[in-house]
Amino acid sequence: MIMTMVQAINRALAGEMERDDRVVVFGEDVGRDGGVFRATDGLFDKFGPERVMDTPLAESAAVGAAIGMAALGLRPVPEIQFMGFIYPAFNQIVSHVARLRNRTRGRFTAPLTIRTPYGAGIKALEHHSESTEALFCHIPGLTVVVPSSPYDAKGLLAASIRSDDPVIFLEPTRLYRAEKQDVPEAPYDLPLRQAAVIREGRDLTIVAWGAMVPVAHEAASAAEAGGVSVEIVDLRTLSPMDRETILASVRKTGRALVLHEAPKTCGLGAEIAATIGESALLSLKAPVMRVTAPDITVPLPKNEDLYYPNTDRVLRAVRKLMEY
Amino acid sequence: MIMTMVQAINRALAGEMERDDRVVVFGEDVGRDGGVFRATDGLFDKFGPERVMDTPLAESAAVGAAIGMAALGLRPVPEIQFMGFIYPAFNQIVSHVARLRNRTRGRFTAPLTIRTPYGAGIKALEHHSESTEALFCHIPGLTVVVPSSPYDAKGLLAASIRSDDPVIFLEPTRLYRAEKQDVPEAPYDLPLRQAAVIREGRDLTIVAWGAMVPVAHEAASAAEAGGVSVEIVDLRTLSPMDRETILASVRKTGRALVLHEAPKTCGLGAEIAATIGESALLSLKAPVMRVTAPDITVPLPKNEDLYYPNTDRVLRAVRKLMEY
Amino acid sequence: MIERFDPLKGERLRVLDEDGQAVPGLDPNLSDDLLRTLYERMVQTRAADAKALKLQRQGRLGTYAPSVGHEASQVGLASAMSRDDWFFPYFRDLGTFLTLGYPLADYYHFWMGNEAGLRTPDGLNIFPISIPVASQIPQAVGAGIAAKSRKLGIAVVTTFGDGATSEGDFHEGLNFAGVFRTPNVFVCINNQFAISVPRSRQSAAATLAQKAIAYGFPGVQVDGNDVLAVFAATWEALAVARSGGGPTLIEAYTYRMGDHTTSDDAARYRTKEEVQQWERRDPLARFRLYLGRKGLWDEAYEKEVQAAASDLVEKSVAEAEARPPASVDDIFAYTYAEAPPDLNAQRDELKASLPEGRR
Amino acid sequence: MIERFDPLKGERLRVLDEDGQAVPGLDPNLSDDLLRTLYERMVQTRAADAKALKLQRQGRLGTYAPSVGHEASQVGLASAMSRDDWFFPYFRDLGTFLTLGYPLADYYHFWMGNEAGLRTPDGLNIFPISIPVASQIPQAVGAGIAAKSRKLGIAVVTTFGDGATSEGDFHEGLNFAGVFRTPNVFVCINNQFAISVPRSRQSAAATLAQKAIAYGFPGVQVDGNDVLAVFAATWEALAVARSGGGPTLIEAYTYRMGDHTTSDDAARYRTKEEVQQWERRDPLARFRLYLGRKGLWDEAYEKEVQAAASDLVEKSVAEAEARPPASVDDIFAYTYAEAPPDLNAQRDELKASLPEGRR
Ligand SMILES: Cc1ncc(C[n+]2csc(CCOP(=O)(O)OP(=O)(O)O)c2C)c(N)n1
Ligand SMILES: Cc1ncc(C[n+]2csc(CCOP(=O)(O)OP(=O)(O)O)c2C)c(N)n1
Ligand SMILES: [Mg+2]
Ligand SMILES: [Mg+2]
Repeated sequence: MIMTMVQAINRALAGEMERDDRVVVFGEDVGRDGGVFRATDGLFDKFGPERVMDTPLAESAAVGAAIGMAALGLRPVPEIQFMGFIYPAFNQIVSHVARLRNRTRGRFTAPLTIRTPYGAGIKALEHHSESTEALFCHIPGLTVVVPSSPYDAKGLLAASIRSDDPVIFLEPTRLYRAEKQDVPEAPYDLPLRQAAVIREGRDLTIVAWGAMVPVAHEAASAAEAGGVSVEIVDLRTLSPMDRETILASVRKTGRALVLHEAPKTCGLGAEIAATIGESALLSLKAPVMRVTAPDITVPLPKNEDLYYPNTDRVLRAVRKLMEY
Repeated sequence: MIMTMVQAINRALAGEMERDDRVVVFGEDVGRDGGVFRATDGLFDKFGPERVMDTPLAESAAVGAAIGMAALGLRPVPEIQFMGFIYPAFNQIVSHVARLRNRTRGRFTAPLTIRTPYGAGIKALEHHSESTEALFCHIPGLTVVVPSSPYDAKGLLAASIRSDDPVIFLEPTRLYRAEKQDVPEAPYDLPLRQAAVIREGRDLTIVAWGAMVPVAHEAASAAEAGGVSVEIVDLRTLSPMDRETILASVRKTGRALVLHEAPKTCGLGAEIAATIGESALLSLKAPVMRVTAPDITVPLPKNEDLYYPNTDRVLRAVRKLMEY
Repeated sequence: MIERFDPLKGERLRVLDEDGQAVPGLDPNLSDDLLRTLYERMVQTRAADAKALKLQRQGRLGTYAPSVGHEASQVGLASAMSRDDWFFPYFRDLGTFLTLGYPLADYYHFWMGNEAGLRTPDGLNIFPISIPVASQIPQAVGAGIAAKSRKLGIAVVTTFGDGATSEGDFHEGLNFAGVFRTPNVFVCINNQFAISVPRSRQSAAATLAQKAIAYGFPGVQVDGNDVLAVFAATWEALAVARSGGGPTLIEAYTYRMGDHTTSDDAARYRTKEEVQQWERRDPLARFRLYLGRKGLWDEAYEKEVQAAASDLVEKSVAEAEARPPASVDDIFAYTYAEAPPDLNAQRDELKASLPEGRR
Repeated sequence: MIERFDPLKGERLRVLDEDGQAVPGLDPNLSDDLLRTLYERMVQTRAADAKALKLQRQGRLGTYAPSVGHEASQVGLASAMSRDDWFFPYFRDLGTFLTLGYPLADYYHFWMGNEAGLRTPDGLNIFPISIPVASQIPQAVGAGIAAKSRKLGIAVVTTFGDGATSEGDFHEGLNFAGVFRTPNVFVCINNQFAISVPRSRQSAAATLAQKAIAYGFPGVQVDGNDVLAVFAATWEALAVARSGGGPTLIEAYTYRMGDHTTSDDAARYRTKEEVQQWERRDPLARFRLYLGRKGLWDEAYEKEVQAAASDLVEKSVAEAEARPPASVDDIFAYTYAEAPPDLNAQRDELKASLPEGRR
């Protein structure tokens, strides 16, 4: 069926709730309203108020409650309305969700999936354009997943919900309705912890995820026209990271560019660049470049386009790398 | 006067409160009790309950209140009892403290210094050994400072309090009473944003901060005995980072090792390694190595020594780098 | 007066009944000038709000949270404040901003997507609009602590919605205020919804005002569509605060007449009948009746007021739209007091990548 | 019974007066067996606690938060629970753990600094000790939501201190519980201090029990040094919870007889006189008087009970100390359900850097 990413997410939720009656969805406005992006549309009517719960406006309680639900055998899928509002729940995530398995030596676990829309590019209000995925990648025990297409979104979300580890599932708002794709009706899952080489190339590797994947594609096509063959690795699971796929690609191409819309310093690009430097130094024909947002707060809508990388900026970096 | 780091911090607080009556100190148990590490000892008696305030047990309110106090002209210095308890205040820090100046185009600012003990090595309870400095380094607008000696602690804390930017001031508990040093009685400040080359060497650069500095020193001395000359850069301000000092050192030695007690993935070591790879690639005789904690939760006291890097692990890395 | 209305007994302070008749003994007997000012501010608020919605539909303004229905609460509380008091707003505070003298052009400028609109003019004690729900509350309490310790003799007001009462920051802030006995006035704009979630699912407490009991200070529920009730309660709470009597929680019981924001469709979760019921309690209409009884309102006056409001609105839109867009320098300049060299390099690199006109 | 004690009127539920005499009409008239069990648990708790302090001084156990003075609260609440109920503890819950059947050796093992001690034995519904203050509360509420939606007919109990009531998580959790009408029983152990901060500086509310009013469910203050009062209140709250009547907040009014932890020196912030006053209200002594009146206590019995407690304690210490230290494998194995290759590489590298004996 042809659908957008947000529809694919909706189908993944419905599909998993049908397959497994332990799966419950909750959060602010996910019930009767169907979520502010309509990601949970129809679930309330279909599964009822005990499996699709509108909660009071309190992110820490929502995530904390998810832990307790998991203890009693549910598979909770809380929604945080925007990534900018996940910080009130940060203590529950870092101090409990991430380490419950470890601190009880496996007696208790937190098989929950925290979904949240993230990233800039839809001219939303202040605090609605955050992309602080790196914060979560630094916390042992968490799995951080970002889809870049409707097909991946459905399969990766299903896999996240089925996973016995806690997952932070980040949904790029800019891609929610950007593109339609044929997505199977039946439930399916895609492997976590596996990056995908979504475009093959010889001269240079771009590592990207989420809303930067289309930017990478555009840049790759433009570069191709200029005679530079670009390979794209879509990370898909940001943590634990599939370093092997990145390294294999860079060992082949000899040049690497990491593309993300988060600020540069201590962004995930740093980890990727460090990894490449550690394990593929001798393959490098040029320094690993990071094309990222600058180290500033996301500007309000009028200027957000100055913030996240665009094709132009990527192409400039590609040229630099090729000329090094 | 000969004193420990925690005494130097106490003197810095007293000195700044004397110099500037806008400076106020508050937090859990900082008043009558003088703080669980005695960092605020005597301040309550000296400056009274309006400038040294015991607060209810609520970190988000403490940091949020600091913002409001700053708006009315105070220079707040809240204490978070341990870094593991800073997460409830994460929203206030990320969504407000860090960006207040930007979001009001300079009309309002947050000249506050959040002090918190951090790091492992004192066999403390669960959640009392966190070292998640990288999380704060990823947030534009924050300044992150870590002293490694009593002298630096006093000067850097004074500079932090005097700074017009918000500072996360991390105090390595392991060094609180580890070593005494002669510290001037009079108030003084040390420049923020400047790393210090605290040991000169020719063959290899170790970048470290906080409780890892003594480990670096020990390793450097042992390496020296084996004929390897090690330079040590004590970062002191982690963000904004003094990249120039790091790069100058690595350009000279050609080898770099980053040492931190936080987990490896997305730790500050990644940013440092990426920076070196970006700007000093051609100087490198070997890959930048990271000696860090593994990507696990800090173990409880019985096993914390397995967690943070020790001299042995650093020396193994030094050998690897020299043999590369 | 506040003490006479016990939220645990379901009592609500109301000065004007639905016909605009004042309850004997409760009318604050404001001067004619002030009464007219209250009305004019409410009219301005409604006009400015309607204009924002129109601009949004035309793509000239971003996602917007309308204030329609809240005029009595916003204008009532702000009119009770004095110029030295501080205000910590939330994101639905148009009438409060206007009444406190915040330039409407700036307000629009913010919602048009430019930080410059959040730069409160010098001399006004208004903190920036806060989007993360309830996070402004502890900040207001910190201001209250400072006001008290510096003996400024002022009060600090903060507003927030019914949904905000569920957040930890609401609780931590009010609890601090109780302990430090700060000069804070907390005004909860209970408009019955947090986006789609009805008040009854936000808390099992019968009223939000009674939450003050948890913090050891008074709470009162007032009719939020009655500008005199909101004014009177805030006035009293401010006086108590300024004189060292500690904080008060005011629940302004009202209704969000519009959608949550321009991205929302309230028809998905509430009935037309409910909305119509509240339309009959329109805060402007009710106050107009009161003014009429007092001989302070007639059609000619109405025309004048509407024309003035429309004037203000059009001028403000023009002013906001005439402002230059933020430059690259601008979006970098306020990250630190002084930018570190790396950040300047990033700025210059970004500029180099941009076409001339966009730098 | 709970409803008869209104915290707003300063009423506190107490069954036993300071001489161990039961207030007529309030004595729950427990069986002799149960009464003796209550006593024995309290004695065990005190003995195990004293031992932990001793071990800490000898360097055989880490920083420890003593339970002395809390025995009636801990044993009273736990004894009212049934085996199917769930418990979400805080960090000062020795008597609760013992009463619920958690092996003392495991409890010691945790405080000796080993995660294995937090691995609740299968079949026991006890969540791990929670150090970040109040963070267990929303978790308990989530369990309550699940218990309700899965129609398990059980209740969920959680404990926390007076200081915890200031945290956002306390508020958010209790508010959720009210809205979802969950089968939760919240027991606040008000021991008058949060480390050095006295109860009066923690909240301006006259009682902590009255905070329940903010959430729309009952709150009651009970004498926390009276094991029968705590038992009775918890028993009733559990019955209400299990039968769909919703949550209850119980404030157990007691005193922390020891230091906050072994790193604390309470003499810095409270007077000897205050401590001595509370010594006279010792929960064990009071209950002993009651048992004596009932003919259930004499010196011989006391000796027996003490000896059994001491036995348990010594055996548990020996057991805990006999356990092998965690291996490197162990500290890596539980980060994920299945470790990623990088993590295994880190583990192997760490092992390679260690002397044989420590791997
Ligand atoms: C911490 C946080 N969580 C979620 C949101 C998204 N959000 C914006 S407004 C809103 C509802 C607010 O309801 P209420 O407090 O009643 O104010 P109202 O909008 O009704 O005036 C939500 C959930 C947010 N801004 N901040
Ligand atoms: C979020 C958080 N902040 C601070 C601490 C440090 N701390 C540990 S116990 C404690 C006091 C707790 O007081 P209370 O809740 O009354 O429990 P009690 O220790 O008196 O039993 C504090 C501040 C913590 N553990 N967690
Ligand atoms: Mg509302
Ligand atoms: Mg206490």
